[in-house]
Amino acid sequence: MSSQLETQRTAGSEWTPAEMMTVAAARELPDGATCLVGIGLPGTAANVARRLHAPRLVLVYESGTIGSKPASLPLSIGDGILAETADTVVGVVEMFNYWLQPGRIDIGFLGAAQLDRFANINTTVVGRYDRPDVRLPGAGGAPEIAASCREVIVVVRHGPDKLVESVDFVTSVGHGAGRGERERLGLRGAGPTRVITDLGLLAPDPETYELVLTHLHPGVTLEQVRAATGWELRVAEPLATTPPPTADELATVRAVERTRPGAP
Amino acid sequence: MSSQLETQRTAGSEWTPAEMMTVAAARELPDGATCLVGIGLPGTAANVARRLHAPRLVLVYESGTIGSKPASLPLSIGDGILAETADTVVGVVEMFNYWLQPGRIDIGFLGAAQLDRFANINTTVVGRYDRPDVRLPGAGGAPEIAASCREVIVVVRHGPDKLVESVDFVTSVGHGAGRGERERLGLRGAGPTRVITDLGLLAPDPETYELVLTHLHPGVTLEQVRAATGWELRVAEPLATTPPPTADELATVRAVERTRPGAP
Amino acid sequence: MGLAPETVVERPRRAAIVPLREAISRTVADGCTVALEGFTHLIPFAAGHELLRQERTDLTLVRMTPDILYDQLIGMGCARRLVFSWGGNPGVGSLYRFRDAVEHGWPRPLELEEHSHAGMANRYAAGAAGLPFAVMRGYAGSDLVPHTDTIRSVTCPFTGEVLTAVSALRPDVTVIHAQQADREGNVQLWGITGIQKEAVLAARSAVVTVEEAVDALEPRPGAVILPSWTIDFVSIVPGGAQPSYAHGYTERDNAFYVAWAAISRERDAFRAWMEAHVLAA
Amino acid sequence: MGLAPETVVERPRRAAIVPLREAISRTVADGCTVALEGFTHLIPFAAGHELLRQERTDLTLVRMTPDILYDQLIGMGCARRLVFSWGGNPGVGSLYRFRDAVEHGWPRPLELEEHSHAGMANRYAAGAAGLPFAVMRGYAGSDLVPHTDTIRSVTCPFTGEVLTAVSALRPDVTVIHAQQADREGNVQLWGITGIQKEAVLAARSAVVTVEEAVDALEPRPGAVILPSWTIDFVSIVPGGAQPSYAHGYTERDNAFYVAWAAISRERDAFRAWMEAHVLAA
Repeated sequence: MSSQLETQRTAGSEWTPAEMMTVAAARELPDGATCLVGIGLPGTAANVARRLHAPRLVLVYESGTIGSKPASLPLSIGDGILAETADTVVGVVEMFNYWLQPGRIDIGFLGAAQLDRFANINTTVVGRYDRPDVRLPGAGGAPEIAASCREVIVVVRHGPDKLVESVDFVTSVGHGAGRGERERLGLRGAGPTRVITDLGLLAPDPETYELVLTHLHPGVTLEQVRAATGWELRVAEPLATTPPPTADELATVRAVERTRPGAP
Repeated sequence: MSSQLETQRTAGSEWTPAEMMTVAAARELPDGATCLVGIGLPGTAANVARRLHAPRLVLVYESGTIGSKPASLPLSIGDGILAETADTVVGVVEMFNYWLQPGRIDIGFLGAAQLDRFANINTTVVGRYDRPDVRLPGAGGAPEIAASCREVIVVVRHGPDKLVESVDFVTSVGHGAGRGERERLGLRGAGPTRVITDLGLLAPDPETYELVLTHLHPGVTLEQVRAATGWELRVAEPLATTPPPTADELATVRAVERTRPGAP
Repeated sequence: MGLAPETVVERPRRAAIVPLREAISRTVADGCTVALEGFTHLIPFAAGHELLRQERTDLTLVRMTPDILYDQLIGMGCARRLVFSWGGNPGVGSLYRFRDAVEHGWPRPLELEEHSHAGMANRYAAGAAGLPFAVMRGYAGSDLVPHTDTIRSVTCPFTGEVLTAVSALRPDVTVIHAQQADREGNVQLWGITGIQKEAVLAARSAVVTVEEAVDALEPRPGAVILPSWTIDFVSIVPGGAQPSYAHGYTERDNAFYVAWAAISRERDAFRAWMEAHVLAA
Repeated sequence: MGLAPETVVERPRRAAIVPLREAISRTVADGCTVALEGFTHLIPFAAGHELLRQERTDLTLVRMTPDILYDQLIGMGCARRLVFSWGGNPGVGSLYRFRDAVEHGWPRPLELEEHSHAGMANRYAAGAAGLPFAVMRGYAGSDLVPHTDTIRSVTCPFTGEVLTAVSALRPDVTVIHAQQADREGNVQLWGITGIQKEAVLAARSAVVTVEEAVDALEPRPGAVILPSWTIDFVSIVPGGAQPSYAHGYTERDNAFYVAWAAISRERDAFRAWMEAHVLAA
């Protein structure tokens, strides 16, 4: 669905939905914040933000690098460039116990294979755990990143197989079954405050904590979003439109993408 | 008592009781062993051993230095020379948790303000804890050194105020109330296997774990030792005599002592 | 009196510097619990390939981030069980041999003991510290808890707060790759140092392959030093981390990580590639 | 929703570089719990003396190894309570002002909360990790246990083994001395790094005095780096650790440590010396 949209949007447009998603994600990262950067899309957006409005964004990777300033995109979160450009590199025990666990990190920036209406994240299995249809990589650092960071931002491509009514496996808790569940579980960070897709932006309803569509990206219709969402999506009133990428934002996204290993 | 003896022994003798004690202590440290070196006398003996029969003795200090090879005696266990000459320096959390606690260290080498007949160590108070006659420095690393090293060697000057029937305060457990107490307490190292004084050597009885006099230093009489011991001292049969210091041992002790800060 | 062998680490006075074949044959037996650790950096590929050539089987493989090396070991049927927290091809996607074993039991079923990174890190730390468990904040609300019996809870005796407990990891053998060893067998590694120190200190025996033997270790910023007396065997294996990398010595072969998807997707093609490139080597 | 201020560390985006007087006056109030840490090396003497000049009182002083600096603070009556594990003059002997306070209540009674080094280290580590307690093997059979209510026991939920628990330390303010800070307030210290990282990360606010401000931190072997965002105030105080030392900058004044016994043995002589050498400074 995304790829079909890709073609459709790219035709006669000066940016792709993927680029819009990256720009929208980068905008969420304030200068000077500490950000624990998950695997994949978040890494691209974080490095775009650092080159735009957030030169002092502190990038923290679960591999142990603190304050990395990579000139090119790493393929993995353990590439040498992350250590070479870091303020300091610590072991993973220290990273999780001294840096993540006490709530020192402002923003946990995560991807998801499945995300449900209460922003719970599945990166473990599609299907049953003991007889999976698709075995995914698993938890990594995500459960504790989602628990301990002051807030969490999720970046995920829109699709009915990705934004689902309820996830097959709760790897990392977003808002559980809704209001009050994070306190009940003793989770100290605020949890997911923003979900960024290639079609728009979602945020938890302040009362119910169900994800609500707050923004459509330029040129995207509400019907497209509903068709790409696995639950009866609620929509904010008024529904805003994401400001389109500026020339500077677009140039930066493309410059950063060109540094990805294996990029054309 | 020690000082009186000092004069007495020094008169017409080629070594002092303190030198004999240091030599006897150094002899207990096998080459290649790992040794956690406590404050004071143990440091001198360990550095003498390293210059004599144990060039590969691994000196570990609770300040975090592992494999220190100081050319001169440090005043404290945190002197710079211990870090400069170490194989590695670790933080104190790592030192106690990863290096001492799991039982990696062969020998814990400790001093004592009071030592009782079951080799329990007091470095906390003389008198009552809440109204002490003399407030001593306290535990430092000793309780866990005594608990976790594979064995413990104690170096203490002989005197009825130091080798006492029972200590005023058990800072670090030796053999508790005797046989079986270390297992009962879950202490995994063997505990004190040797006590070295300026008059002789003591070791726990294999049955009762009460300290027994096994050696007299050359020229020392059993009466001197009994007079300097605060309990009805049992004596091994036969009672051996410590081999006198060799010229090499004596020269090394004096050379090392001359490197002590503030030495004449 | 004396030591409790279960809980106290026994190590030789000093590491022996031996060929890799000997280091592996003297430490890893069929059925062992083996951790070949490294967090993207310094993955001990050469040592893992030696395990394959020695046809070790029924292994319990432990690793926070099982990647291509573990995909190869699993695909060749060496592993009975995997203890892990993230099993993927970093930045690329699936590990198809790992998926095939879990989804279809090919070439044999693979038991999983699954944690988060924070949990695995704390399990190694408890093992290194000689403790039976570690306390952490983690897993609350995660479906990992009902599927993993090494995750329980513990109550703070001061505040009454309920926290998470994870059991200690004590591999029979930990294998790592490092940049340097000196003639005494002291080892230095730097760059992303990951969980290697804890993995070595938690293990009953330890093997380290290194890029280079040097007369004396010159301390590097951010380095981890493992004294010779914490290691059983050191083997000099230049390039022993490829296609992973050794910071300051080799580059990560990102193109191979990308290419691995195509190599490993089909069972027969995978086996043929392994025969040609690993077993024949 | 939101953060539990008791348990989550709040820090500014970046350290402010200010004069020492301001750093102390803005962080330490009467009655605070203050840790001036350092394990023989990098003792923050200058910052401690600033506390004296600002006449802070009723402090709870925390330190693994209270030495001459704490002898001075105790002898001048600044401290209500001492949380510690070894209170002596390293390699020399007694701290006479500490002894006078404990033995005779002069100039005021001093409450003691007494631990072993291993216990204090684990208490700081728990504080740095945002946990209410730490698990360890320690204190078994020691008379410290009945006298210290921050030592309890905890049972392993996997093995049933009973271990020791110590409560977390969370100082209101931690003060340390380091070798270098850059213009952004990032700090580097090396040599014997002791408990300083944990003490800073466990504290509600942190002050660091440094020997030197540099344009950029050049990483040193064995160094601890504290990012600016973990620190509240940095003050440039060359020689701020004397008579202790800053590895690579100053030497430990061992002669002064030896001389301190005579200076501090008598109350009046001690007070006169402090007036002349510290308060008048």
